Amino acid sequence: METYRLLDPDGTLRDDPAAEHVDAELCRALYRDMVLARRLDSEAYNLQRQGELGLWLQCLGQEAAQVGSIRAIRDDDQVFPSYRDHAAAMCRGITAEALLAQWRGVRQSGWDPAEHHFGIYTLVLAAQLLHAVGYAMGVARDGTDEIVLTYFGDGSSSEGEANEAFNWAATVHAPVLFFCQNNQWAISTPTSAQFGAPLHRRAEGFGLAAQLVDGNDVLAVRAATQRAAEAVRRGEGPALIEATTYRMAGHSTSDDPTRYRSEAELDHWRTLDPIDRLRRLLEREQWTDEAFVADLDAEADALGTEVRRVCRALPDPDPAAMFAHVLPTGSPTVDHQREAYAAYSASFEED
Amino acid sequence: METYRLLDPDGTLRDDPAAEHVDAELCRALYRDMVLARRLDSEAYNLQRQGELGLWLQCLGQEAAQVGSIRAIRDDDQVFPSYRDHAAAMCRGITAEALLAQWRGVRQSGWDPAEHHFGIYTLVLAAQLLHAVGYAMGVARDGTDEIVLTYFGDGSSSEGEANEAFNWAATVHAPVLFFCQNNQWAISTPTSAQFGAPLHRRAEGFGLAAQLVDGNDVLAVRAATQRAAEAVRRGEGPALIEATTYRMAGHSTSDDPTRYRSEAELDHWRTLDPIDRLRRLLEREQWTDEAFVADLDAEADALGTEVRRVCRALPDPDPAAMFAHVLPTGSPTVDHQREAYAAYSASFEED
Amino acid sequence: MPTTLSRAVNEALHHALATDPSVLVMGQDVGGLGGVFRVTDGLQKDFGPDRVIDTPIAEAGIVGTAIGLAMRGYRPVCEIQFDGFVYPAFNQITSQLAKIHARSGGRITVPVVVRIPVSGGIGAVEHHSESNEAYFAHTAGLRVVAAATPQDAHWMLRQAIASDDPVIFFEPKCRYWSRGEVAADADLPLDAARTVRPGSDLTLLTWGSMVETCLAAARAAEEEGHDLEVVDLRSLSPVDVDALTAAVARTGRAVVVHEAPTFGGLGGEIAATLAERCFDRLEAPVLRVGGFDVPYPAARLESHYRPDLDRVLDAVDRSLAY
Amino acid sequence: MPTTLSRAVNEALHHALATDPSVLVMGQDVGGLGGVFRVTDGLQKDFGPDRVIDTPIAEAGIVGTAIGLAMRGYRPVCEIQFDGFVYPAFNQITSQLAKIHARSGGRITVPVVVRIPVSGGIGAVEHHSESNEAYFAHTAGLRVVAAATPQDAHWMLRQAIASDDPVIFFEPKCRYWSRGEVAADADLPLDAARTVRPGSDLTLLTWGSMVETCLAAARAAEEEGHDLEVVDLRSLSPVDVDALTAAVARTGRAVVVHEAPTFGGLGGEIAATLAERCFDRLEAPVLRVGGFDVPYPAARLESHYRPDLDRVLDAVDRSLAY
Ligand SMILES: Cc1ncc(C[n+]2csc(CCOP(=O)(O)OP(=O)(O)O)c2C)c(N)n1
Ligand SMILES: Cc1ncc(C[n+]2csc(CCOP(=O)(O)OP(=O)(O)O)c2C)c(N)n1
Ligand SMILES: [Mg+2]
Ligand SMILES: [Mg+2]
Repeated sequence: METYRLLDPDGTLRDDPAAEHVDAELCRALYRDMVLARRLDSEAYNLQRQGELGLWLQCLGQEAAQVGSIRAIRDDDQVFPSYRDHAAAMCRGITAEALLAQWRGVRQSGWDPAEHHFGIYTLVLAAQLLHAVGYAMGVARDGTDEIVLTYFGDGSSSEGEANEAFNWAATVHAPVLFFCQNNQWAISTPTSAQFGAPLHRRAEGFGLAAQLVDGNDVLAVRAATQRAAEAVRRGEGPALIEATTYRMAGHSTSDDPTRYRSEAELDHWRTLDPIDRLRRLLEREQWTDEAFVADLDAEADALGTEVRRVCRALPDPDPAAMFAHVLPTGSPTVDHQREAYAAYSASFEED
Repeated sequence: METYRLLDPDGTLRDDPAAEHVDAELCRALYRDMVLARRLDSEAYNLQRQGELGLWLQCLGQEAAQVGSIRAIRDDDQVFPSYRDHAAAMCRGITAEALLAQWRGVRQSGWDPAEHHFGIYTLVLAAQLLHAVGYAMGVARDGTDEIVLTYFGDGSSSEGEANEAFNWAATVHAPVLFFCQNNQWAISTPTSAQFGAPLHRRAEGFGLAAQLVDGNDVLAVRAATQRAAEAVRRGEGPALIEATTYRMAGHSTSDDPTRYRSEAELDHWRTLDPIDRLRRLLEREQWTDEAFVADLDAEADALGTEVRRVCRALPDPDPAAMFAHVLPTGSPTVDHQREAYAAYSASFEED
Repeated sequence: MPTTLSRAVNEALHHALATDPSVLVMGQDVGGLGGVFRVTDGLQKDFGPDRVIDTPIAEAGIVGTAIGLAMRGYRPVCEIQFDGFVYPAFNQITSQLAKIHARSGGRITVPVVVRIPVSGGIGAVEHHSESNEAYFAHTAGLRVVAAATPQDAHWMLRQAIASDDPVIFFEPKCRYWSRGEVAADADLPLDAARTVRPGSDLTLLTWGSMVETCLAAARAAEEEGHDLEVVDLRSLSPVDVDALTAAVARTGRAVVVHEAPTFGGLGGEIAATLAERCFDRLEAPVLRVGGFDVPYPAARLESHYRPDLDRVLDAVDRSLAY
Repeated sequence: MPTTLSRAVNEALHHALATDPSVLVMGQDVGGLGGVFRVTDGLQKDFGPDRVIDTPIAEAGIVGTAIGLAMRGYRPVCEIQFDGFVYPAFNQITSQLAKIHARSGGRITVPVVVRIPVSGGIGAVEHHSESNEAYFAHTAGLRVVAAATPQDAHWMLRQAIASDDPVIFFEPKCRYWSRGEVAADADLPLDAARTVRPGSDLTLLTWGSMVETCLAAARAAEEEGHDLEVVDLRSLSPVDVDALTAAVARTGRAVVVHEAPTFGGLGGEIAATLAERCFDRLEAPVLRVGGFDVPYPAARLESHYRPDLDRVLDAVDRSLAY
């Protein structure tokens, strides 16, 4: 399968029917999404380095895959993310505070999935794919025309649960769109050690409608996702998009990617940077001007300031939080432990 | 993909290069394998009905898939079976006694996997596929030219572990041949509720060399398996064969298939019976004679007698057997329990 | 009219499907076949294949999609075909089903019930006779219950389905065909233990498949002049600790009986708790009678493996003689 | 020269790879990266990618193929990247790895070691701090051990690899960077408990991540005039019951400390056994200090969740005051 692309790395638009819908407004909006996401991402990285966050997993380099896809679906289409999908989350209105809380270690998750139609992050690889399929079964039963989109990585596709999800969705014809950000690496493991054939081919084998798209081309991702989403919405069955992208950072702030990949590889991907690419188009088409650049710079700076502020302001949780929400209907065992621990803690204060 | 077939239901050989190697000797041998397997199977069924076995899962109707495949590989190629592969087991010299012990409930398994290059039955669906892949990795490391074959059913292919095995094998290029007996049913669940696209297509998607074969045509199964096995043996990577066949009996002696499938469907498949089909060829080509028929009848009768005899003679196990082989190096906890239970049991005898 | 435990479950499912459109029944062969134990018999006929769903053979898929359905507002009741086949779903159960309410800060509730026919006693082949309740009871975030009678099977299942908690619901398969009355109402909440038989000399604490065995032991002991109490835990997590403690504080002697391997089984938890709480009241050590610490044996050995009346009485004698 | 626990494991693996060609190391990122904790650092460089194998991300696959390799005569040492990611392999571990020796009537042995960095204390995100030893200890057919020091990490791993048993090998990740001497020889068999500190007033029984905490508690108690014994169980299945019983029979008081949720944890088994065996010797109930019965909390709460010196001493005081 050929990789679908609309925008070449040098910023020229290809001759493709989908290119006709590309205009200044769209490109500026997508550009803004990506630039802001990258700013949040780098601020969070710095905050981790300063000890303000326990861990951070960067989405650096994957902004186009995320922004292009989430901007192609409806706001009420439910999304089941993985854990690196900050750009997508931001497009859904999830705040910096909500995004950082989990990585600062003050909560296990940040936002209300119902409010944003965007699930909490899933750290156990591929588990969310089955949730997405189940949710989509519910959507179908309800007879509404939403669809479900779920993000996952190349590495996650090797899990049994991912494949159960592909097969299940194809079998029950669930309105779900699987979106793989193939960023070439799963921690230190390259895709060559992850699968023997490309994922989009596997997806076809399961009976999913599959597309391979240049994941660093936000316009192509958007167009491909739109196409897939509308087919799913029309009831044509589940689909999978494999977006070829690259994890420009380490796996996480705990990782040392120099141990397993070359600077040359990085250099190559730098030339394919999704933000640079769109900027070239903006410039080439003169869809940008000083005001736009200045405004966006200012907005990004303001976001940076905000990220630092909210992060540092995130309060340590009350120990009682640990005992909350174990069972929705409550448990005497847990109640007893909460009370005992409170009494025990109080005994120190008395001392 | 077209279904590969050599022998039409009416017993005519198709015009195919592989048909040239078909001769009287081969057909008689395969016919004998299938007839004996069917006899063992039906005797075991009867024994279950008489209460001599706790359970029996018939291979009725699937003899060609099993005999054709196992006779196409070398005797030292390791096989990882499922639980219905009696015809294959018999071809590997596994005795009736060994086959029946598990289902009589006197042991958890019957034979020595090393002696027969044939693993113990696996009742947890699809678990054996990963063992086969691991074993095949070992074969490859050892640099020998054996291959590994593993049997599984259409239903088992939906398990995460099955798909991890497909992907893993394709990734590491393990010398393993996955053999699916697609008998159209998984207990009461038809393949239409099991997958959204045919399994051989999925296999290709994983990067396995896949074939679809008429599983009731023992000659086609044998030829296809030979082809696949030799490619695997040459180091061309793992392969999968989907053999289309039919479970003519209930899922097990506990099942009542009239609840979920029609007599008409059964009638259709009766016309495709693998043994009848080969007999038509034998007759058409005059590769059979009265002596052959009489000898085989006698042999099958003798087998029937033997099956009934060994089954009834299988002794109840000693309770101490329960405590054996828990940990290869032994466990004081278990030793203590064995001794305590022996003393406890003895106390009744004293009474 | 006494009904079987299997039928009592069936009727609870029927009632839930009939009264709450968000309830779904899903699992392998639960539809046309009615399940391998016929527990779901007739439900698909009455409620259609969209509400009584035959699933692919993928246990993680069953629980995982049930979680997704629950997030969408449904109340799925999953069937795992046999106890030994729940392990492929273990990841979805422990990391997702049990934790997602807490992980989401209470924003997500997943009212999923996972029904598991459990334990031995029916002469089954390997992997079909596991007593694996301890794995789930040790997993914070799950409600774990075991029904021992038609009354409890019916009402506890209805309560479990109505509850917003994720519930692991154990049905002792060897009791599916046992009969008993099902009252017009629930007589106990889901998390209460039940004194099945009062007694003053010693308390037998048990659940699921072993309740009947303990009752038989109590009847036998009565003939020898011993008055044994039998308590059915019913709720395995959380455990009704107060009721258990009160009972044992009264009798001063306790034997915990379960079918699972003894080592690391839930009996250890119960015995440890009682030994702590009733330290000054105990006249003998809390004894445990359980399966041996070996893989469940071949069918012809299961009568040796499973605690029976004699093994229970042996422990009772040791306790009383202490 | 004292070495870190992580290094001690590394050297054990190195030794095994160097001396036994059938040993393989396999897991996610164990090769070029040397594992996320660098425990396998340098091994692939020394022994090549055919013996130190980076696997796809499929935990069932890791254990399942390791079983197959073991059947072929290899001795695979698997790494599960974090405790919370072993659940996808639970089916292969419980139904295959643990049972296949028994199921095959002893004809198949599967000398597979599954290494699991376990427990909390490093400020990790969810699913990275589970203490899940009780699931495995309750599974008959597995040998389950926990190393607490560099000496034990090194020698117990070498013993585990040399053993024909399937072994679940727990490494407390918060201790990876702790240092200690590694002797030239093993000083105990794999299944023996170790008295880490003798004492006469009360016995602290613990393992893994909590051994150091208990030692610290014992040192603190010493200042208050209490002489606490600390026993490291080391082997969690089978447990060295005789050693534990002897210790507690001597001191008459016991507190079991572990990081896992208390309910249904292995502490229940230990406490129940001691309460039974030492019934007449106990001067106070066996107490347990464990994690709370909640999903492991966010990192900023883990210091509240994990038993610490104060919580251990609180239980010690309660026991001594009894
Ligand atoms: C079930 C499970 N196994 C292992 C891990 C540890 N782990 C975390 S991220 C990761 C790599 C995932 O790679 P991929 O799916 O490609 O996503 P990416 O990080 O590249 O976005 C691994 C192995 C995990 N989180 N869950
Ligand atoms: C993990 C697991 N889940 C469920 C079962 C129960 N079960 C036994 S056989 C069977 C159907 C298998 O169908 P298929 O793989 O097509 O094999 P067939 O019986 O048709 O030969 C099921 C669901 C099982 N044995 N293992
Ligand atoms: Mg990746
Ligand atoms: Mg089948």
